[in-house]
Amino acid sequence: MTLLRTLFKTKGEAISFAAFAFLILLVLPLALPVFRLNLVGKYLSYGFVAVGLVLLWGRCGILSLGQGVFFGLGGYCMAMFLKLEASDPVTTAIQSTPGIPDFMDWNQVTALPGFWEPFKSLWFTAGAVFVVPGMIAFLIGWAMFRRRVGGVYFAIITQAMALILSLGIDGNQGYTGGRNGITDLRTLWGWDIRSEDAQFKLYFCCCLLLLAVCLLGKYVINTRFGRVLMAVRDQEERVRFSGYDVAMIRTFVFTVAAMMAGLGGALFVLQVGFMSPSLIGIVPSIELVIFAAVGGRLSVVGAVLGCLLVNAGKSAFSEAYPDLWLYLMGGTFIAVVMFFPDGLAGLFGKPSGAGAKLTKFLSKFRPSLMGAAVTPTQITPLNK
Amino acid sequence: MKKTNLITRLLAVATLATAATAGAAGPPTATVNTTGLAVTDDTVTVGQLHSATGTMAISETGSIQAEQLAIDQINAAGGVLGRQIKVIKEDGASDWPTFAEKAKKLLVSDKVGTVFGCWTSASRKAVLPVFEKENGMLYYPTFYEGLEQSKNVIYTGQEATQQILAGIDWIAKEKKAKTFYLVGSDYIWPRTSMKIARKHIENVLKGKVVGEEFYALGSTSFGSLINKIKLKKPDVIYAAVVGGSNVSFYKQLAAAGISGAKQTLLTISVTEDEVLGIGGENLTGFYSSMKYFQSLKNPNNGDFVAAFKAKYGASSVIGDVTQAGYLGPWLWKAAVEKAGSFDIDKIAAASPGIELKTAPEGYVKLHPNHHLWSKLRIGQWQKDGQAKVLYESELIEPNPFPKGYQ
Amino acid sequence: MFSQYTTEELYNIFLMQCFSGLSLFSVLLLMGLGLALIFGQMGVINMAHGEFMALGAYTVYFCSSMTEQYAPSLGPYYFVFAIGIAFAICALVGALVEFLMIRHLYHRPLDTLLATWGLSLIMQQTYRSLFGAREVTPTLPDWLMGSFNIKEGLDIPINGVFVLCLALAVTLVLMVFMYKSKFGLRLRATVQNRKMSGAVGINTGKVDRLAFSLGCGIAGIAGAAFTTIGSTGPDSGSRYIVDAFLVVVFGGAANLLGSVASAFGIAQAQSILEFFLDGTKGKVATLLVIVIALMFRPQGLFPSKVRGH
Amino acid sequence: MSNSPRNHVLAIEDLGVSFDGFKAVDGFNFYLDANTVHVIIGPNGAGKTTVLDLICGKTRATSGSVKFKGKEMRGQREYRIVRAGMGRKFQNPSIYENLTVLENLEISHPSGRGILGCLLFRRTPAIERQMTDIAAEIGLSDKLDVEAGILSHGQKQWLEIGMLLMQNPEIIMLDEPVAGMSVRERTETAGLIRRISQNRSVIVIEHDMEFVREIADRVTVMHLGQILAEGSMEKVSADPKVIEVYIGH
Repeated sequence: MTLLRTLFKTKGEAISFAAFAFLILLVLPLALPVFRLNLVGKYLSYGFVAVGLVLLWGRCGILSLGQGVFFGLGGYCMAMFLKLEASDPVTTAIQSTPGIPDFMDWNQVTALPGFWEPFKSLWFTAGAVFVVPGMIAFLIGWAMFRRRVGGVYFAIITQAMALILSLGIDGNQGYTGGRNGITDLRTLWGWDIRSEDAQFKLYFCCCLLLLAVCLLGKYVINTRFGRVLMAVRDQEERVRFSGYDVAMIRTFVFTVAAMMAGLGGALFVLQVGFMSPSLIGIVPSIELVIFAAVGGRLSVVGAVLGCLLVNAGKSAFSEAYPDLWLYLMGGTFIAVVMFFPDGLAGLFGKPSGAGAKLTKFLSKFRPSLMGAAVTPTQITPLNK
Repeated sequence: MKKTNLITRLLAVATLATAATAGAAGPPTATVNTTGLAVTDDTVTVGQLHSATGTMAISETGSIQAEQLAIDQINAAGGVLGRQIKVIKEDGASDWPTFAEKAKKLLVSDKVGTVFGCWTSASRKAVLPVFEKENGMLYYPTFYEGLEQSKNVIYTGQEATQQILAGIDWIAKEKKAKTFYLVGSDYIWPRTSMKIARKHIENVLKGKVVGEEFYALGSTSFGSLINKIKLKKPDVIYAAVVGGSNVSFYKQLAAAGISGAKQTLLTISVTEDEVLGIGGENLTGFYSSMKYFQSLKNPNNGDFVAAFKAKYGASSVIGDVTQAGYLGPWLWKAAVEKAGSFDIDKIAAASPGIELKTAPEGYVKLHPNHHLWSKLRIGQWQKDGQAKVLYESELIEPNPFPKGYQ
Repeated sequence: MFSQYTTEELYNIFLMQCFSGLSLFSVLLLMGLGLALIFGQMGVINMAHGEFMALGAYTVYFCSSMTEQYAPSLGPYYFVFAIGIAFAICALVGALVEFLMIRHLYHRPLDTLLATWGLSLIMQQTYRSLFGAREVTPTLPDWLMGSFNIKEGLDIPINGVFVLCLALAVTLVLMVFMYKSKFGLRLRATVQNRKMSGAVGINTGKVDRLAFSLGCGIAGIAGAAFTTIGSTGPDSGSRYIVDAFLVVVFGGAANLLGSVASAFGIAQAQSILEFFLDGTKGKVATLLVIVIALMFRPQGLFPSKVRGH
Repeated sequence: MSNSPRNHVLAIEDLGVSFDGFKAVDGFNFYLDANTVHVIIGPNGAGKTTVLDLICGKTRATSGSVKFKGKEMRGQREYRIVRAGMGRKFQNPSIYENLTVLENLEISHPSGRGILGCLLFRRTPAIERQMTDIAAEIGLSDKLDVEAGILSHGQKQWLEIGMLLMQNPEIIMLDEPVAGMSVRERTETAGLIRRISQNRSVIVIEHDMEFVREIADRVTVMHLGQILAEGSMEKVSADPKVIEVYIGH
């Protein structure tokens, strides 16, 4: 009971979480063909990053534009394992060096590089999916938060990291697959992950893990640690002089968010079947932040739903109106940031918040743009 | 599944109402479509998958246009097996996972008969497993690095050896070139091409490679590279720089006084499309090795250029890949008609040996390895952005896994 | 590595290499200056900075085609005017963006990042709709092309010299403007203490708008100048954004002179590293050096010196 | 300097810091006795706040030593200094405005300040008792579940003092605790400071001479980063140097 109370502070939280679980575990699998369901699974794998961002950015005020890096690292770990399994000497007999991944052969690499060796083991891989992103986040976080790098600077440095990693992968294609990435992944311990059956199962696997990660996020938020996080965001100095090691707290959250992102990356690879640096660079990293912002940077479920909605919108609109969807996306982001800073989740939490903001904003233009006839009271009801 | 069929049926009704021009009805659907593709009695649906947005839109626009032109022409001439071609366009948005997603959508949800699409190697590699898994057919227009052969892909562009070897032979002979400086963007196609070029230069021509460098896609500063080139004074600069970097590279070369008058430069990555962005004055005198140039003099090409300009405006240009894109629908039509069926397996089986005498590049033939036999041509760029064709090889056999070059 | 070359050849290369460093410096400086104003002084993270540069470049393209069509005789001179027009248009659009969007976000700097990212998507798609997805190239006047051939084996690119002079001129004007003019004083006052400045009668809203539009205008000049060395396409702006931010951050955001110094440092480092390593590796090494340096010195090269708070 | 440093809770010797050559604090010696209220006064820019910053590690000293119960504190990180037993209140009330009064106090409780401790923290009856006691002490008993942001300015100041008390430190440093308070609030704060100094030492920075007279056991006068005078309030207020500095301004 106490655990439940820690997880869900209010009835509303419990209901929205249950509704979300109901949606992804029951409604979507029944309503969608496997192909679409697989897409949903792909979007949900971004949800892992979003949960991390809620902790890191929404709660602790650290904006990282490098979450794609950790998503990518987790994904690459998984992809390396799957690629090794797909590159057995029989299938790759046509190569000059059979038994190594095809792209290595194309790049005159004649033996498996040492750092690939351990990825022959699934258990090592499963660990690496967490440990590699976590360790790198820890080192970077420790170095930066110790020196009180924060806010905008942190955002820009993490962005540079994203660029470095994607360039680094591009530049070492013999070892990493380069720009093409690691493609044509087939089986996991002999289980064909491309089959409909596997995709169906992987979808549920992804959902359950995501729900678990959501609960973990909710637990963190609703304990004293969650309150300390907000305190660090709003009154860093006070927290420090209440005897907390602020740098360590930030590093820890950054590390946890990175590990969540890594798990998301691994599930992405399992469901999509390849990994490429285009998922790591600057643009995807910012997009991940925007998914979370649209859904609600303070709410775990909101942020995950944000990933789902924005991506579903992207798929639908780019199918129907390929020329318009960038306008629509850009417009949505601006609107969300300006009028709904707490995202969609904020709409439910504080019904008056967003509407009032929009009204206030519009009223500023009233004399010049809208004429005297429109009054705030006339606008507000539209936004409820 | 049901939904899609409904949509297709609705579409079919719509076409029935409008397209009375379709002419004589073809063979019954049950015989030409045994695998549940989106083929009705008078239409066949195909997919087109390119980047209309994002960084690659620059390059892919030409292919999109050429494929559409070919489809329009085929429809005007009565379609394929008496059926009008309907196109579902999808935007890969220069993003490889999106390509994979859309490919799957086309094959699984839309059940298209074939797909014309992709441009970069990365996007092709991303969709390839999807096409093999779902048994679709992809007509891929770009010249590429080779090292690939799939039952589910028809490669209408050149693989690397077709584009590289004869070109280097020519330049070595014409310019008595012994030393080469290789420059490319940093991804698989330039790297593989340079690997092949280096082996050919060193092992066959007994020449020397004095430098080999790769710059990240999107790089805009080439000052240091140009200084190195000036220091090494190669007989030939051999270039495969692509995208936005391409423009910076040539503008900065020109500004540093490296012009066609003083320096031999042979590139495998500049077509008429790229010249638009680079500016003809920055390229004057440099050479490209391609299988097609817009200025090619033959009746097929005259008709093609005229039709293209009529549809897309007099100022539009046609590059190598655009032409290769144009071949896709025609090759598919030929294969379908030869097989007498839209079934993917039958098309794949019928494809080897298919000839196209009406190709703008001249005569082409499909090899059993699903690549085209093609000629290699060397063009020298003029100030007006067109190339003067100086050399034309015999038909070259496609060899995606070249022995001795790996 | 150099044994097979004569001393003179090496000397020439050394000089040209120095110049490519300078040339890269001027590119980075032009990119960074507008941002130094917008980000460094105002704290707004303008992710659409690159798109404003593209706007400047497209303006030049537009002027170029207009000149060719209506006044071919002006061909050799249009470029100079086009730079001015690019400045004006970008500044205008900047002012509009500030009015509609940015001014509501001054107290939320991280959110300006997201909002301007949305703006950059819209701007890119607008270019695509108006000018097509393909790259365009303005016709450049002949006097900008080619190089000064000082002696055999020593060529100095004219467009490089032009961009360098332009960058230095813009920097100088901006410096004078910031540190000698009344507006500069108001801007610096507003940056340091918004409330107080408002209280002493500075119209901070107007100062902000002017500063933002000035920053965008400078981005426009940069974009216009870059048509001589790079490409103009819907996405070409996005290529510059990370470099531009690193220049400003590395310089110590609040300090214009810092941006100049950091642009110089980064340019020399990249140019030398690219000479001795190959392309991608040189770039990665440069970025790594910057990031590691920033980890040890997060305030950048020239932190603003304010008594410890 | 009659006692040996060992008998002082806090012994500061020759403390100095310079910002780009400007010596904000120079040659500062200061000894704090147990259970006293020691007030630092001085004109604006005298370096009072900087001294507090140096003691609690917010600003790194360039010279000298800060010994807390004989242990060197200079160069330690802030949270370690706090955990050793020093609490610091800032000039502007800095509390967590989004949290309730109770949560504000709870967050300041010294148990579970590590990450694991935070995650597993439970509000025990003992902690709860301590929180209500302190709330009573600072006069906020009836506001326990009120969001701290809507408290009055004076109440925020008290809450911050209450948060320090939760940490149960041996030294409390207060930077202008009565700035912006009404006369009545001021009197109550004076009483509060007297009460809390019964089992700990308090350093106060203050401008208001009346208030200083009310609370101070001992007074240090600073001017231009250095000590001008030290002693009881009567003694320093009679010091001609001090009078000159104050009237000169």
